[in-house]
Amino acid sequence: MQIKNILVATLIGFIFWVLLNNTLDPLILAIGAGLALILALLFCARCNVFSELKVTPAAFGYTFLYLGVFLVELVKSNLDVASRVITPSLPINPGIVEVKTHLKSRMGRMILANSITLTPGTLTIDIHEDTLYIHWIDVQTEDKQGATEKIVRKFEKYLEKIYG
Amino acid sequence: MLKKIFFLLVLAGFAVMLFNAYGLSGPDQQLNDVAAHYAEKGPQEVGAANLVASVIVTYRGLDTLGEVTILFLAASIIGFFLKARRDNQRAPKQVRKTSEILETAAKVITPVIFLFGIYVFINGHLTPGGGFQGGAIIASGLVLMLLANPVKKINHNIIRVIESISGFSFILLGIFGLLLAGGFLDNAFLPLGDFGTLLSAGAVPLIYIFIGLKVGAELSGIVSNLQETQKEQI
Amino acid sequence: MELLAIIGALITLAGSIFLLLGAIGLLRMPDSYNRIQAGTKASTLGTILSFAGILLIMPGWWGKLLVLIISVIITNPVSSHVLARAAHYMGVPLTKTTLVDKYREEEEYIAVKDQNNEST
Amino acid sequence: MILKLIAIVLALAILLMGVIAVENKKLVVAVIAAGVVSLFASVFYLLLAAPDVAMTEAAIGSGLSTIIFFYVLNKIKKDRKDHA
Amino acid sequence: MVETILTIAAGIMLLSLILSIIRFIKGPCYTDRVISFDVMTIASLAIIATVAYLTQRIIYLDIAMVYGILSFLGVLVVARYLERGL
Amino acid sequence: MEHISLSQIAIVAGILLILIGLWAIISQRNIIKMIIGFSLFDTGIHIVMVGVGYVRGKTAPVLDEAVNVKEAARQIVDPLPQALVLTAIVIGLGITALMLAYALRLYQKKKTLDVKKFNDLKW
Repeated sequence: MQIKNILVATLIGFIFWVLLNNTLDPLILAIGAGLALILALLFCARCNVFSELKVTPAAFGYTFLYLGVFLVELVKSNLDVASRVITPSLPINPGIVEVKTHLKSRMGRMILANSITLTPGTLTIDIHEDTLYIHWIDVQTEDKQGATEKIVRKFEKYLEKIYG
Repeated sequence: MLKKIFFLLVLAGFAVMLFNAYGLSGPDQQLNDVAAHYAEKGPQEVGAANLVASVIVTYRGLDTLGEVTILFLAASIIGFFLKARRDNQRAPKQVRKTSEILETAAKVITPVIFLFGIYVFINGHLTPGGGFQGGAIIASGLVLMLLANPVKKINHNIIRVIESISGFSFILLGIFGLLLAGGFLDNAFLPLGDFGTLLSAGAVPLIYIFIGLKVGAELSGIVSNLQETQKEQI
Repeated sequence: MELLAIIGALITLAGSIFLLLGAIGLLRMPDSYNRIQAGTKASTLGTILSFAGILLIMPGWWGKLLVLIISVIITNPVSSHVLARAAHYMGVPLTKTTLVDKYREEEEYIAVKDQNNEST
Repeated sequence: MILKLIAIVLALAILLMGVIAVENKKLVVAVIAAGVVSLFASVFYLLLAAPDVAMTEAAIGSGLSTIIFFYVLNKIKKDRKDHA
Repeated sequence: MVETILTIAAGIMLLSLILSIIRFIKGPCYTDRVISFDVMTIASLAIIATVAYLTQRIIYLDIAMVYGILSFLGVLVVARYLERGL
Repeated sequence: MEHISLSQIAIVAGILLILIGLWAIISQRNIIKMIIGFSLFDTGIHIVMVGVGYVRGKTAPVLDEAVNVKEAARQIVDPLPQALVLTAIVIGLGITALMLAYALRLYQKKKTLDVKKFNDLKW
């Protein structure tokens, strides 16, 4: 478990380094690998952020599927908010609702909250255990189940496959 | 009222002086001699693609040494001045807990910020950046750690050790330059290498690494001292 | 190649229009939470689209532009979440047409009223 | 041409934010406005073809010095709460 | 052609910068000012990328990275200060 | 628009910013406001110095594939003011932090930030 954690952190740092340098010179790659390993050992040895990540072929597939769904939602709901903004009468009826999530891992919940925040119309205000408090620009239902069905479900079914 | 008029008079005097000085500045058409020398001879003499880096590290190296000294003095005065009593039991800080999202995000982002700081000062002689900017970025990574976990204790001994070692190595490299090459902080005692690659410009990358670690440690010391200072110590 | 560059430029133009819409939303929305919604997120999409457009124009710059896009996607929602949490803690009022505030019922709610007399 | 337009707008914004930073009664707003001055100055340095200075100003002027200001304001506020 | 479109885009970005400055001046609460600070930095990021294309220098993108990281930290610090968590 | 150059804009803006900072230093009574004025003053000086070093139509002094190394002297701006400003910014941060630490301790002694109240040495 610990080893997977460090390996994933090292891999993320290494990919970041390669993208930043934009070259495949072996010396630079070696320096980047060493630095990423050292930093992962220093900072990620005790925090178990990545240990719930599932490394299976299905998880990779779902990651790409999730990215596609996320981008489509991002553009679609941005257009929605933009149309609200330029309408002269400003048709909003905001409110703060609560929703539930099934995700257990911290990383999964963070990605879920960030996705909810980035798709406009909804904004995560706080998170307690498995309850998320969400500011919704156009409240359609006030009860917990209906809001969960409308906001969380479309992301959660992919994130469940990637994170535990 | 009278005081305001007096202030306005002072400001007007300064304004007249400064705009007169503006009239003295020359036309912005071509470089002066010193800058032309740096631009023409710099790539052969120093070998750094970033001419600002070559000016800072070698041509004006003594200025940089003085600057690092000033920063060290400021950091140690702040540390001495705001020193909190660490031995006796102090009351736990009354802060609002961080949200879980920020904690998790900070755990992911902090190593990346540190890596980016290291990238900035390793590539200081090729791209914009260098020791000072990299050190500032490293210190801001430490700030992110403190923000995500406000009650965390920073180990000051590690900061002090890193700062001393890198400061000592910086001076040592300067003396190497004095002994093996033309003068103090001359970078030519290592081979200049191919222009525009990572291992070029002699000792400039090494000097920038040490400056970066030293500045990062000093700024981290300032920030953590300001964060954990207590009310009374005298 | 030329066509790709023109498509990229048009994408950048679309991104800048999203930025403008975000700024207009920042001006028009009635309370802080709605301003966070309209302001920071429409402009996030705008920035991502501008970077993507420049990536299409200059394909040689893909590494740094990709890093920029990823960092914007990761950092922006976190900062707006922390800001909204702080706003709710400070007791920044919601607008009058707000339907429901479930968070207030749950959280131990400490309004910070003396926040404004910071000056001397 | 567009670079000059950007430069003029940024210069006016810098001066406006400077006036706000001096004249506003609330210290928090003043500190944020000083941070914005540094931020715009950083873009201005970029237009003046000084990327090194722009990077330093972005990292130190608008980042770390705002952070240090807020740590000190936090200590002062906590003290004021204890004694008032 | 490309440069003309990008020039117009840069002009629109400047316009959004000016609008967020207006919100900074008006803003009734601290949080409004912090939001407009955030929008200003995001718009500046886009302006920096456009300037980097118009002057054909890739090195300007490094400044955009530093800018993004430190504006994120600035918003976090102000928010944590306002909710008494610093 | 044609006859003004970027360096003229920079120098005028920088001088006005210096005056704003000076106004803050001599007219405000709050210590934190005076420190803010000092940092504005600093920024103004830096803008003026970089503006003096700018040469019309030239690019940044970093020699990569966009700049020909042989003809660098005709393509780049002056690197020396940039190096000086870079060191000045870092020193400015150190001085600002030092002043803020003093201001904090002064506040903790007197419970006020008003400079008019610090009259121990006045006679």
